[in-house]
Amino acid sequence: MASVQTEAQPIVDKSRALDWLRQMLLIRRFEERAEMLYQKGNKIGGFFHQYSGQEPVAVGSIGVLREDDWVITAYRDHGHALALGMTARAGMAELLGKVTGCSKGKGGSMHFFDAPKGMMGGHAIVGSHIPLAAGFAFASKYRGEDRVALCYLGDGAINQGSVHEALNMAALWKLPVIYIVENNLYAMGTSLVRSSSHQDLTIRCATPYGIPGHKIDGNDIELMARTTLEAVEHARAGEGPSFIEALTYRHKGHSISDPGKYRLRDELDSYMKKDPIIRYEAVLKERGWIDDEAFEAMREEVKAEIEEAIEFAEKSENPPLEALYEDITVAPFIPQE
Amino acid sequence: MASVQTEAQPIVDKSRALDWLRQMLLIRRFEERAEMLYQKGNKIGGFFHQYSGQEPVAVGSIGVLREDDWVITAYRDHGHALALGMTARAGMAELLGKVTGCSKGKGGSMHFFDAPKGMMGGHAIVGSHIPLAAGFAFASKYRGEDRVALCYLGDGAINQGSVHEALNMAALWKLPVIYIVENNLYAMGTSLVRSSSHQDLTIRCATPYGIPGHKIDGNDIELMARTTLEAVEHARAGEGPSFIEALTYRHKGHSISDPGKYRLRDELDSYMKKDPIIRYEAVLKERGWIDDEAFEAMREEVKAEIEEAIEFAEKSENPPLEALYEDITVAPFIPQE
Amino acid sequence: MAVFSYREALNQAMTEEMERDDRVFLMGEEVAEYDGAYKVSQGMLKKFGPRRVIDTPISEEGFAGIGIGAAMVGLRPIIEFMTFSFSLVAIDQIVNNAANMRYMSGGQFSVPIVFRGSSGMAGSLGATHSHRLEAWYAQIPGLTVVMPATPADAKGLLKTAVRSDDPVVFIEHEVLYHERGEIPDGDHVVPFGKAEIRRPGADVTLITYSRSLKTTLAAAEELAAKGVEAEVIDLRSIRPLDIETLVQSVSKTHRAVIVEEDWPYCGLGAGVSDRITREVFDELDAPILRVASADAPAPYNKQLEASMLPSVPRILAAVNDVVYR
Amino acid sequence: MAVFSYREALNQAMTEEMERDDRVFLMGEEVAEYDGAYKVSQGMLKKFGPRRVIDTPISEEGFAGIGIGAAMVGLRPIIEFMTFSFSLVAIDQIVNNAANMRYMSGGQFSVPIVFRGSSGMAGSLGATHSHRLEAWYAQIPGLTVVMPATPADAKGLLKTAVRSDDPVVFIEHEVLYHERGEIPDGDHVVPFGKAEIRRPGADVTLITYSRSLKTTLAAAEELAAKGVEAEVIDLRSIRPLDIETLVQSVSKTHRAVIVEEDWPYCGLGAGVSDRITREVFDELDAPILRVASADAPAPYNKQLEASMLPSVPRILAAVNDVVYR
Ligand SMILES: Cc1ncc(C[n+]2csc(CCOP(=O)(O)OP(=O)(O)O)c2C)c(N)n1
Ligand SMILES: Cc1ncc(C[n+]2csc(CCOP(=O)(O)OP(=O)(O)O)c2C)c(N)n1
Ligand SMILES: [Mg+2]
Ligand SMILES: [Mg+2]
Repeated sequence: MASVQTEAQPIVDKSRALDWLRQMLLIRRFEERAEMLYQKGNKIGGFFHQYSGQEPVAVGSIGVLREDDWVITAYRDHGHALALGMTARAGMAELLGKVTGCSKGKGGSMHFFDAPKGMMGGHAIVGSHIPLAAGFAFASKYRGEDRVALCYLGDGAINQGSVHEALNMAALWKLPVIYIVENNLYAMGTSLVRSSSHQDLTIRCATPYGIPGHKIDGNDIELMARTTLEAVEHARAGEGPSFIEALTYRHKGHSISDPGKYRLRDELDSYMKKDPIIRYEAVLKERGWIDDEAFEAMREEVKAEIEEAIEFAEKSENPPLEALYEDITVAPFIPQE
Repeated sequence: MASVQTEAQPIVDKSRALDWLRQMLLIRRFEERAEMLYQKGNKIGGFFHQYSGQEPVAVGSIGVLREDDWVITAYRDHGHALALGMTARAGMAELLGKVTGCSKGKGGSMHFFDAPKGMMGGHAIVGSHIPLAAGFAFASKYRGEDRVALCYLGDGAINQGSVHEALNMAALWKLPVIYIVENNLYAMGTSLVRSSSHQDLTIRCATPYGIPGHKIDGNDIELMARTTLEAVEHARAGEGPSFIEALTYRHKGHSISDPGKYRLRDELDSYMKKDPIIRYEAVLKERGWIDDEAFEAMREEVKAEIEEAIEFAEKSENPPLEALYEDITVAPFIPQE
Repeated sequence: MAVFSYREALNQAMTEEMERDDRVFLMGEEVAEYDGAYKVSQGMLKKFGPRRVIDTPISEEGFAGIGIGAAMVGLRPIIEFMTFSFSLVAIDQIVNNAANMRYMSGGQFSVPIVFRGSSGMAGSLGATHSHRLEAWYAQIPGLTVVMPATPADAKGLLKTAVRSDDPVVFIEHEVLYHERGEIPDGDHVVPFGKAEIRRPGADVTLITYSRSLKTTLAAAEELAAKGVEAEVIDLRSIRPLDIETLVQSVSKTHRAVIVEEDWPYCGLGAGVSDRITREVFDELDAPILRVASADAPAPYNKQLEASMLPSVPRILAAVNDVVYR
Repeated sequence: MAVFSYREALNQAMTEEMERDDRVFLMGEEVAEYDGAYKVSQGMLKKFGPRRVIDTPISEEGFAGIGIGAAMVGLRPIIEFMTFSFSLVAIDQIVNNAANMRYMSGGQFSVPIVFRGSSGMAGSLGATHSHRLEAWYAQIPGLTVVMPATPADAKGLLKTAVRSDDPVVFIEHEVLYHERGEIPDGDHVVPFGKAEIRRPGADVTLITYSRSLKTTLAAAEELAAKGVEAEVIDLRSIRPLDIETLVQSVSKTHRAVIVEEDWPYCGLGAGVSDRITREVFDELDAPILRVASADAPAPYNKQLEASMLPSVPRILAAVNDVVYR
């Protein structure tokens, strides 16, 4: 469970590596542009949590999944949805509350869903989605399938009781679920030392349940992928859950309204210098898989994709007012008024 | 955290040892007679959970407390109340729902309270009292006192999320609270192997929070006392919480309605043979602190005390009907009807 | 038609639905090896094995959530709460995940799950173990809430609940488990949203549900002896409410009393009274009165507990008020 | 009298009470170093230090319980929920431990605790973050529930709450935090159980609370322009309800509309309507109507969300119904 260094050996081939780099760029650009849209005009409302800086965690781990696996996360969910292949269009339209959004404009930033992609939701009550992931895994086992569930949570979320109830049952019943804590060192303004009695989260979430615990640099995308793959294979083999503590860092405040002043400038600077996208770009350049020109082209492509998504979102319709009473139940809904 | 054997060295003097033996006899007799009262006639109602077989856990641990410390437990609470010195009268009267009962007839078997004795309640929602204990300890620390809180819970209760929320905060804030799991191997009909992913409960409740964990034979009363004292001193010194897994066994079913058929006869027999009262009687005899005659006298005394308590309870009044609206709030209560 | 207990009726419903549909399973504390804390699932482990009848640790929030997750991906869980009082530690799951999921996902997911278990004041269980949460669950769009009063409805509504594609809160009552009654043969299902007139009458409408039906019918007997014909309506379905049946009855009798075990202020009866009054205010010759539990926590002492529950004398007094006004 | 914001009013109340009484402390997520998620506790850590202004992990059930325990042994905690939507994971503590403790112990313990935080639909927060739980808490004997609509009441009621020996559920509204208003100088306290007539009138009674007061007053203006004088009553105290003030007003106007953000079925307005109707049925010329939120989960989309909230046109329509009936 000690910290592991990236090995030189790549676990991915060139095309996949470039895909991942592109996905990270896409997520980053999505977040930056969405934040701009939020700031000017009141097109986006409610709470909005940026994923910038944590891209390798989602991209690297989702990158080793099968198409029929499930992914579920908290409210900081744009990155996971895009990593699963959800379109930027569906994401932007959702942020703008449009009917073309991934949740038809009813979920918003914190509640991204995309059933065909296995995106089982952004969930905004801290800790509440943790048992759901065990439920997907339960269903997989119940039906004799080998599908797995990947569940992301924050370092602050491990202090919700539901996490421990779910971990115990997942371990007891050997459910094929992998819990990935994105340890970005803060829960809003509360640093890990002020929220957790033990700083090694594998000791809090793996040891007590007798399941494998991996504490890794989550911003090393290939290490993230390798570790997740190990956990996924463990799960598919019927050996039960694993827990991964992925060390990462969010570049922005907790949400748009948070200037993040509780972080020391040095800390932030040092992480900005280690920007995981730049880092992976360098790795791939060293391998000769990409050059400046190709990288620039990729950036431009991603930019264009996001602009097109924004345009799509802007042009899309708001849900009609009747939609208020739609999709509440499968059975015809009878308002109780 | 390995299992520890009783050392020959007693930690108690003769008079205290005899007190403890007497308390255990009192609890046992209380439970037996109360169960009889429950069975015949419908004098006692609701749920009723016997403590027989677990007496050393309560008596040994409470035996090392100061008078101003606090004790809180779950619904299997008669033993703890009596070990704190609550009268059998107040207990019996409560079971009969009388106004002279320890909770004025409003709490019943599962909700015994005795504020002057530091009996902070029997609590019937599994896990719900665990944070309360941390709250008492918080107050102690807040006021600069060195009082400690002792909190008992069952092996099944550790699967409630609230337990882990409270343990984390207690450890993080070094609160003077000692959690004692009475591991009697079952939660109703569910044996520990079927409820907990890890069988060593110190790994589930101490290790993750970085606090001392003791796994001991809780039916060895002096070991129970010694271990608790160590934890209490740790707490009073400002070093924070401890966790004790006290191995024990309940002689009866989960509650009166449970015949306990899920237990193998061999298991039950072997525990009945190790009856902790008989065991302690033997220890004290060997030390020459008691003989057959004195023991018999003690039994008779206890018997008489319980009979007198029953008589007291039977003769006591039911609460008047107006009591329905009393003690809901400190402020004058205005029924919202 | 054969006679069975309410407990047996529930057991039959689950058994039959599990036989029909492998996606249905039962999960909860003590449902398997112990045969259920109240023996509702007696014999089911034996019949279906541990894959489909699953004992859990004491982790209501966790296993409620596991059930919801399983339902989102196509299973049809029946989650037993030993009692609904314990659903308080799982209520975030029921409200935010079961009820909201379909809406928040823009209709991409359905949550075909049944939460079931006993509820109410079952006799000296004290304040923590006697909760009546029907008004809370009734408030939540996305949930269906039913409370059967008879063995036939227990079976028929539970079968409908298991087949429902939406989350159902299915609230039983401990004191009803041993009650016996006729159950129609065959695939007996009872639709949601339909109240049942248990006794027709033209002078006053008595609206009730769950265990209070019995007390209400007893009161109706006494009233009949005094020449007052009460129409007794058993709601069965708490959400959606069968407002049509209620409105029709009240339009005929012009007077109503609601009998329930819930607390008075903001209790279910308040919700029902408000809806009827708004619909047919002009038909009412008197306010709709309520015979609810007293506004106090449930005490242990038997006499005190009995004094706070609906009773025949309390119903008679309320009817007297509305009839001879 | 000086003018302050609702946020500042809350801050003043806590600060003054903490200055008076060392037993009072503030605990919750982000209340200390972050100065509060909504900056309600701005500057309090600096003033009182980490002993009395305490940041917690994200463990609502746990720290609610720690507060209750501390209150049982003599402290006077103020527990902040970042929003009351998150109180759903702590509700067992509030109901079973805070509200029931005194009763179950036969009066041996009191639980002088304040649970406070924002609530309601604050703008595109979606279904999980927009709960209105006032009807749930109102139902529980043992709790006091208040919902201030103005800065003066925010301060005065919070001071009373901190001094109360019983558990208080103190529900703020996020959209009110920046609202400004006059606050009386000195030790300004507002008693529990007293509604406030915000605007006198003889033609119809408009009953409201919290953020809906503003919309209701706006509607009353428009009504006045049309010659209808509405009496606007701000409940302030949800439990106990000031039934006298309501009854007096309705006995004068003979018509009432309740305006609230809660869901319609079994919402707070149903509880209030039921009580008034039972008291003064004969005074009513029309049923008490309700302008509540629509019976749907809170959607993210702004227009949809706005459409489900009380609005001036909806209030006017309801008043029209009761006045020209
Ligand atoms: C039960 C609950 N309590 C509080 C909140 C408010 N809240 C939202 S995010 C958050 C911090 C979570 O931090 P962490 O788990 O580390 O995730 P991160 O934001 O770093 O991704 C808090 C307190 C909530 N949404 N749900
Ligand atoms: C939240 C909650 N869930 C379920 C129950 C029902 N229940 C009461 S006791 C019990 C078993 C507890 O077992 P354990 O913690 O081992 O304590 P023991 O009875 O062995 O002393 C259960 C499931 C409850 N009271 N509260
Ligand atoms: Mg974090
Ligand atoms: Mg046990």
